[in-house]
Amino acid sequence: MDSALIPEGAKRCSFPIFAVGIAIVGAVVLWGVYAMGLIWWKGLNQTNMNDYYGFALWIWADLAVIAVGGGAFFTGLLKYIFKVDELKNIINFAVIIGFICYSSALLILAIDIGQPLRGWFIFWHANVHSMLTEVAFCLSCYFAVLTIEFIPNILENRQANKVPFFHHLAHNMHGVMAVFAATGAFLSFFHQGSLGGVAGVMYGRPFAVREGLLIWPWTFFLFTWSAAAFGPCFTLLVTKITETITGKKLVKDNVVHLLSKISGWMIITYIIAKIIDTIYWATVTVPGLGFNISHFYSNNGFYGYWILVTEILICGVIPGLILIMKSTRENPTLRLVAIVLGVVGVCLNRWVMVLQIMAIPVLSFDTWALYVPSWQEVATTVLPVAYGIILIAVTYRYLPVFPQEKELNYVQPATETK
Amino acid sequence: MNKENIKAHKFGMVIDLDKCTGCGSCMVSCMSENNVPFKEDESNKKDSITWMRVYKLTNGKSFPDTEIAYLPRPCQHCGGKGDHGHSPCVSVCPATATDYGYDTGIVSQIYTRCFGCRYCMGACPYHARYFNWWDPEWPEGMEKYLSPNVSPRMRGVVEKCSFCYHRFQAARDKAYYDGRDDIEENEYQTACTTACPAGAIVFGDLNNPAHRVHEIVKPDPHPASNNPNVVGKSRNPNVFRLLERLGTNPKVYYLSEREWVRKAGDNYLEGEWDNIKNHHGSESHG
Amino acid sequence: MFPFNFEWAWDIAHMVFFGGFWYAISILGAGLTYCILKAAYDTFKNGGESHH
Amino acid sequence: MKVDRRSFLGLGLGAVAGFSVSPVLLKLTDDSSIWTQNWPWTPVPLDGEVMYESSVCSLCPGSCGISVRKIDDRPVKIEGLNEYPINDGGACLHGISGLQYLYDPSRVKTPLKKNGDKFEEISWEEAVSLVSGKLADIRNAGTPEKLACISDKHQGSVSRLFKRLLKSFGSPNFYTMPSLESYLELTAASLHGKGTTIGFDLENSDYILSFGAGIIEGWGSPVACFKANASRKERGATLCQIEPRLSNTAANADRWVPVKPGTEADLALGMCAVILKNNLFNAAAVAGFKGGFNKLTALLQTDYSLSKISEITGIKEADIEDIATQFAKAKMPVAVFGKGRGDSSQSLKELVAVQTLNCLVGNINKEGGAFVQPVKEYLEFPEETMDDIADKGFAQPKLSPYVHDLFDKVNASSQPVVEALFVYQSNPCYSLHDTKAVKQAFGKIPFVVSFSSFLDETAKEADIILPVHTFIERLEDIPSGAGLSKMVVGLSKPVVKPVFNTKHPGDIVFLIAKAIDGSVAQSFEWETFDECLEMAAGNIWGDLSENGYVILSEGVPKAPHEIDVTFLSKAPDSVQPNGDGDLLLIPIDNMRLPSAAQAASPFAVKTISDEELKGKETVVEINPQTAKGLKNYDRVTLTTPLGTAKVMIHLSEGIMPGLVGMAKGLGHSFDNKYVSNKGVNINELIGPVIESGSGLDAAFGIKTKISKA
Repeated sequence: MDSALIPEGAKRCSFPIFAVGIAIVGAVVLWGVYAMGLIWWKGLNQTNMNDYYGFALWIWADLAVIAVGGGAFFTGLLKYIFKVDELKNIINFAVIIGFICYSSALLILAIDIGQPLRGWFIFWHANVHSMLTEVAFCLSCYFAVLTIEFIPNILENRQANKVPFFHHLAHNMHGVMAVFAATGAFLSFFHQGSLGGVAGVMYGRPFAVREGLLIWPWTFFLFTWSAAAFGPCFTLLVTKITETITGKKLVKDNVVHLLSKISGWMIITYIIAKIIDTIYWATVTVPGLGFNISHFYSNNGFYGYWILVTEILICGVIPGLILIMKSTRENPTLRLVAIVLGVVGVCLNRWVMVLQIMAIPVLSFDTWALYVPSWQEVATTVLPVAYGIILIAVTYRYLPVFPQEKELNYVQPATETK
Repeated sequence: MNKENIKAHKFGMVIDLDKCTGCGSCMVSCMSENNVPFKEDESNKKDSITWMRVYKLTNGKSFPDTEIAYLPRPCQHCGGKGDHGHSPCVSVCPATATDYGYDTGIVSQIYTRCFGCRYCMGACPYHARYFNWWDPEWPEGMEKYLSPNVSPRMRGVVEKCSFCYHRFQAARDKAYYDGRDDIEENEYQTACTTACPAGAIVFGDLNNPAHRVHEIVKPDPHPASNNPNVVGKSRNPNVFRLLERLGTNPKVYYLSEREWVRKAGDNYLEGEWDNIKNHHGSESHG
Repeated sequence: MFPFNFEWAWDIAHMVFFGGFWYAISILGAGLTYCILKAAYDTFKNGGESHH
Repeated sequence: MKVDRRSFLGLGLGAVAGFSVSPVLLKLTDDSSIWTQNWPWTPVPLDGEVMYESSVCSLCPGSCGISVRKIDDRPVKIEGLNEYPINDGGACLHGISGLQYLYDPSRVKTPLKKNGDKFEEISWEEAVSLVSGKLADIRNAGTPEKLACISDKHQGSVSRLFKRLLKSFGSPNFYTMPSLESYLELTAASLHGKGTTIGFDLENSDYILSFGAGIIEGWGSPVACFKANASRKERGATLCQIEPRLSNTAANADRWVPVKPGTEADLALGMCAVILKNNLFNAAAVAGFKGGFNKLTALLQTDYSLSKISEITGIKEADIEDIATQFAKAKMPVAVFGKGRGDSSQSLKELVAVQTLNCLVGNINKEGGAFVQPVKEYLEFPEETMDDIADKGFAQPKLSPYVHDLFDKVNASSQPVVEALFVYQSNPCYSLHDTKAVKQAFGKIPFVVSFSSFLDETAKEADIILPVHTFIERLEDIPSGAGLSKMVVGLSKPVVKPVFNTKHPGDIVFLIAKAIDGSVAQSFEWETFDECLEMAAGNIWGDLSENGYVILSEGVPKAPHEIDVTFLSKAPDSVQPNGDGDLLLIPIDNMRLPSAAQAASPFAVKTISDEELKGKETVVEINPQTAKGLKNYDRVTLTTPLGTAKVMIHLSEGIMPGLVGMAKGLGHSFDNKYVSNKGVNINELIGPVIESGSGLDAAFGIKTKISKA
């Protein structure tokens, strides 16, 4: 019934099946929206946050989605600035994922603040010394960029494209996309970084504070780098999931291998920097403030060295190595493992840089503060995921997201073409 | 930003922890002075708004050698690294809703400007900042006792001790009215200071050698030899500041003759304390 | 955000920060405007035909 | 043109674009944020002219001078009054919270009459006629002595008026709740003769030996004690605290000596023995001892030997000897008694034993010592007019010496020994031991009239409630200085118009008396309480109304004193706790938690530690050794002979093993969600233990068991 909207020559499931799928996920969205309404109506007392946990689950989710959404700007950077042309076959999808991540991030921020109706003060009364101000500005600007990058793809919809103006608009936007991509990269560098800065500048919090370059603590650069490194992992992961669900091959292996390879080297370089940073912090910064790092990983019911090991070794070094070595990289299973570990790793890093900071006592007579999110927090955190699934489903169904789809699925659908 | 203005005040306090009895007068005086709300259950101290909170410290020894001390904790009104006014909270507030008064050294909070991002709370190691998770509510009629000097806060914003800034304004206005160009020491005293039955709190201008707080603290105007971030360290061996090594440079000092209490003021590595306790307070290796 | 907000100061921090910001904004604005105008132009040039 | 899908789409997009560039959005955004800055449900206090009025706080016996800041006619802040002889500027948290009592949700807003188990509002006329009618019946029945009255104290004009009402009515049954003052007078009566009382010169003493007196827990006149304690540093005075638990006082003291609960009396006598044995006593002072001093000496040497006392009290012999010696050798030593706040049950043996220490070292009426002098009476009332009924009834013996056994008597007898009971400024149904029994007694008394500002536990048991002004709504003379070296009377003034339809207790007494008519009415010929007070205060009224206070006595009393040790020489036994548990439950007095007539304010409750109250549950304090593997905030069931309570536990190294410490002042049950239904009232778990020889309720705790809930 909606065949008129489906890209020419593309095979899609029947509309009823599609509708049912959307309905199921839609229910989750409604749950999240209900929780969101509660929070806006009754206030943040609906959460389990408290004066020790001013930053909690949401801020973690926020940082996490932005980190994994980093695939968009990095892929864009490679495609449009460094002219890595193969990536044109995945850039659309990268942009869509980025769009989902960043729109979610903005939504979460709108829920998280105590006075949503005053949220715009962050722009209007901006304090340029605050990392959060930098985040807000760059985040929203970059979201605009993503929207701009997304528009041409939308206009390529079979019906929309019939409108000459839209057709030309899409065409022209492709033409100058490099300019947008460059701006996007610039903005991303700063907001990814300043998100890291948010933690790094908290010199009242020995676990978070880092020395740095000029006004930027090392976490600034580590966050940008990690987003660029693990973002593509997420893009590849979501592509893999989409391929599995649709039972179609959507992106050629050479593209996947290339992106994996780049991601791999980024991860390795990042994790080396991260290890150096950790060692310097643990042996110089923190002792100078009177702490042993053991203080941060003991005397509590949850946080132990395991989290440090998991983040850096298991979810950093290992995926990095897998992805830089041709043999392992081109083994689908190992690659998948690496990609998953990578995504987990970057999310874990953001968790540590938000929630563990809040948990650790700084005053010698204070105690660890652990917290469990309320269902409202969980629901509003699940919301973006559900919303993302729906948006991907819709865009995949109606837009020519994967340029190689037709070619790959023309002769013998859903088989590897080596 | 008249940082270098010599006439600038630097209000601060010193609290004698040997006199403090943990009676709670300062907490309540603060609450009623500043229209602090209360709710049905205040036993979860992690969401209980107490601008002035009295911590209970123990020396960790077992019966009968155990000891207790009480430590009142208002906002520390940090001067920030090098005492340049970039307090941990002020420097992070994205909307300029909290600001550093270079003429008073007081860290302000503008409730109508705050949009509740709570970054300042994360940045404050003293947990001196409190969020209004709920709408403030008073039993019927009780709102009649609210003071017009401090506006009640709406839900969704951060609040904290202001060193009773409205009392400073009142004193300053009076001085201006009387044609004096400055206020007297006793004209501006915080609600906790005046209430303390033990007289444990001394408040005044750390820049004014004639003020008692200055006499007791004897702040060192120069950066600490081993940590340029630390300014205003006390020259009194029994006086210390909380987490001084972080370089937050609080304007609230504490006084105690008990070594274990002074040690509890900061964090030390194995053996560090023994090396430095003799030449006083909390040295930093930063 | 604007020089008429009272937080505004003509110091280096503001110039750098908002310099960057307004620069980015204007690039995006300019880019978009160009695309739209060009698209409109093309549309009429080809007499509303989407193929060329 | 025909609107096809394409142009429709275009129009739609155009509309959206147009709207988003229009100023509408900006305006809306701006307005909405301004709205959040002026939410109608967030109060905006009215501004006005600032005024300060000085008065006196009567929330506790401390009776501090207060300064009330007002905006026009609205009081907005209570602060300590500078230069007031008791507190000179300082204030305690309860006084500062005073305004919260004014608007307390549990205020009684108008006279109430019990109807079934509910109260209904009635007019003052009806209320007074109901009361006077009932009283008239009692009188006509020729049994006026069956009218009883409980007040917080016997000093002060209002209490005097109640007493006067009873006498002219024909009843001797006027009772006061236990208080530090009452214990000071009992001790003085036993050692120094009736009508005298004791004050301690804490601010000048150089060695304070405190037998559990919570000098910074709210003992005596709290703020004055805080100041005296704080000045120790400068004065170089030593505080030695003898107490089973590391209270704030113990923590603040120079020396803390943990003692087995209930053995304080023996310790004091043991120290007396040491002082006598080592000739550390003041010979001149001891020469004047009466009442069998030699007998006492002999007794001390035999029954109170170091080894024995060390075993009983759990304190090393060396420590006992050392402390006794330090005490005796100090220039201005003083031994202080009255466990906790000093207002709950005490053993006379302990009080007298401690005071005997003072007598032995001869610091009675010396600077820095214990001041013994007659109770200063500053009020003069004309003789009551007594008719035959009055004379006959008043001649009857008092039903019982103390308030707690009054209720025992009521419960014991089948027909009412008390026909009508007045309760003023006290809350026996909450603050006496074994509250269940007390409530039962209230049930058996046919007619109970409560003169209370709040619908508290006792008011709830009353048949009629005559609501009185709170302390900042009324004029009253406030005698103060409990336990202090100076005696002061302050004048509490109405700083705010009565918020509800309440009256001054004095005026209510007049109304009732006048309604009873006859000789009773003749004893009350004043129009208003103000007029009455002015008359009664007589010669000091001028200064009192002028300065707001009058100092009745200050400095070392010149008055001669006698010392009579008869009570001790009769070798009284020490009291033993009831019950059979393996642990001992003891009450904890804490400055932040009032335990007597006045409940805590919302502000005060907010300051209570989460080591005492968590959510709605009491947290008890026990030593880790006693805890046997229990963790902080584990739930346990406390069982005593009187009942059980579910509580949480807090492990503390500051309490002697074998003890369970429970905060006093929790577990209120009236209508104020910020204060009530939080934790358990320890008085429901502890029953009275009557001390032989004194008849006092001397229960210092009760045996208890704990089991994991």
